[in-house]
Amino acid sequence: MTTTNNYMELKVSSNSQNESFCRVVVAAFVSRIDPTIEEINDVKTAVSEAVTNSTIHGYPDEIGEIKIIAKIEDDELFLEIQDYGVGISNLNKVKEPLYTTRPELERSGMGFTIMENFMDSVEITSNLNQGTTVRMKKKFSSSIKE
Amino acid sequence: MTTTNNYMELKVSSNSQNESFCRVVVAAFVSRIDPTIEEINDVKTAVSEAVTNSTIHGYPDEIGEIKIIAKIEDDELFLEIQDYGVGISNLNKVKEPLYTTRPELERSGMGFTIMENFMDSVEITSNLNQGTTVRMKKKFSSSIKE
Amino acid sequence: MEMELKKRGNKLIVKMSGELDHHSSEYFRDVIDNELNKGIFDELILDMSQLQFMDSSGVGVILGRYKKVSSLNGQVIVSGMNSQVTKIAKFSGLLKLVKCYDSLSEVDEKL
Amino acid sequence: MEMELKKRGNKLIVKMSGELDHHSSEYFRDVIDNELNKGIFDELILDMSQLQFMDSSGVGVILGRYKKVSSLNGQVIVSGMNSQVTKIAKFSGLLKLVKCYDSLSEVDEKL
Ligand SMILES: Nc1ncnc2c1ncn2[C@@H]1O[C@H](COP(=O)(O)OP(=O)(O)O)[C@@H](O)[C@H]1O
Ligand SMILES: Nc1ncnc2c1ncn2[C@@H]1O[C@H](COP(=O)(O)OP(=O)(O)O)[C@@H](O)[C@H]1O
Repeated sequence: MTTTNNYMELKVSSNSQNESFCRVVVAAFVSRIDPTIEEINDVKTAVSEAVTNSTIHGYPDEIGEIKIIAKIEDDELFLEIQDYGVGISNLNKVKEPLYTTRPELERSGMGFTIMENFMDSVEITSNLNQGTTVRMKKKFSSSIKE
Repeated sequence: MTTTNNYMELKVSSNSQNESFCRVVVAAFVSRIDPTIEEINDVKTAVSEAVTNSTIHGYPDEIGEIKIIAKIEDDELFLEIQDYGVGISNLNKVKEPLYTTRPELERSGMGFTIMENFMDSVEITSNLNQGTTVRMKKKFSSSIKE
Repeated sequence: MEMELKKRGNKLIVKMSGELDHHSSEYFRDVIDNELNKGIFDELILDMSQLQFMDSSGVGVILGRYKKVSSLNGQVIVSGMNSQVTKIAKFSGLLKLVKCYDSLSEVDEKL
Repeated sequence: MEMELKKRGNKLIVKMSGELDHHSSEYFRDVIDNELNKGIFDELILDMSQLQFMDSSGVGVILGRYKKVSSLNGQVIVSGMNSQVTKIAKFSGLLKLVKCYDSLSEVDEKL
């Protein structure tokens, strides 16, 4: 791990109860950068989308582990949300608005679209049966004070 | 990791800014057991004492990693706070009230005494130059509902 | 999330508080569908003034109710959304399908 | 933690808000010692009505100020502690050394 104070790593199980817990943890972590309410809400929403995806799509039939890494450098947040689940086969399709493989669960297919629009960048890497990692960045209007 | 939803692991650097962050995270985690205000405050206080000890005593001259594991089973919380720092040489003395090796920092020497009294049990394991682990348990007045 | 239901004629008014995410969406669906199955409603009114947070899972489950209600010629009305909920609702296109008011009393006035 | 200082005659009144832990204890020490070094105070009054949290690091830094003030025959008074802060203060023996009141107005009455 880096030896900056602005790093955290969280592991939780893919239980839906942990969706709100992950939002709270990342919001508390980000509070040290003194974000606006909109910035904090954008980050909470993006975390919620990624953690929910790992919960539903990554581990459809079992409970697995979800890892969140958050790092702040100056005025920028780096977020990484990783699961070790089924992975994504059609990586080129999943970012399309309304695209979902689970319409029967009333998924809106808006998860990645929201992440892309609420954060500055979103990068997905995935390997079948090994899991998925979503990396996001966002610049804030204020910088961290060390 | 266990595959229960009532497990979390957090890693942060030993920066004093993370003391309050660790309190918030553990308090948010524990909220799923529906604790009383006093129970949540006791846990926050114990977390604060252990994380501060790792920060000040475990890593006196450097920034290192602190790991927190929390687990809830039925009505009981298991907490583990670990550092990879200097370790404790006189393990039989450190639990004594008012005992501190850093009086020049205005330490009160009450940390372990508070942990022992606010939690149901406290167990310390430590190896010189390898680090220290504090394990605590606490029963709550309510049980987790799965 | 917590929900409080009121019926007024052919209106079903649902006061939501807390957070509507994937975790709470099942509860939301069950409670509302249970009522919708009991009768025909002209209006499903969601009072979101106490809703703190919503994500795309929330949008999905509201869209599901929208389809049910509008297939029976009813309409869905939302009111009292905070800025986070509004942003998601707008962005996802939900606000193109449902009527949105500032508060329940404004709903009363307009209907 | 945030601090607001007021001087009234030989009294130094410090309103604390937020959390007094190891992280904030240095700031607390610096601010108060800076004032204590400027003159002799009969009373250091800590208004803790807005203090959310304190741990043993907070007790340590208050004890340090207590030693300074009482070595010059002054006293330390605390007021408005919430239940968490009271529990720590009682448990650590701090309340045996300092006078404790429910509120600043009670301090005014009694002094
Ligand atoms: N962590 C993941 N593991 C496996 N598949 C995923 C993961 N995240 C997303 N996907 C796939 O990408 C699709 C689109 O995701 P998203 O835009 O969030 O919409 P939704 O979750 O509503 O389906 C999902 O339907 C799923 O097939
Ligand atoms: N994580 C740790 N690593 C090394 N030494 C420790 C650690 N935690 C506690 N100690 C030792 O135990 C002593 C007593 O700890 P404690 O009761 O918390 O009082 P205080 O922190 O006020 O000194 C410390 O002064 C220190 O010498």
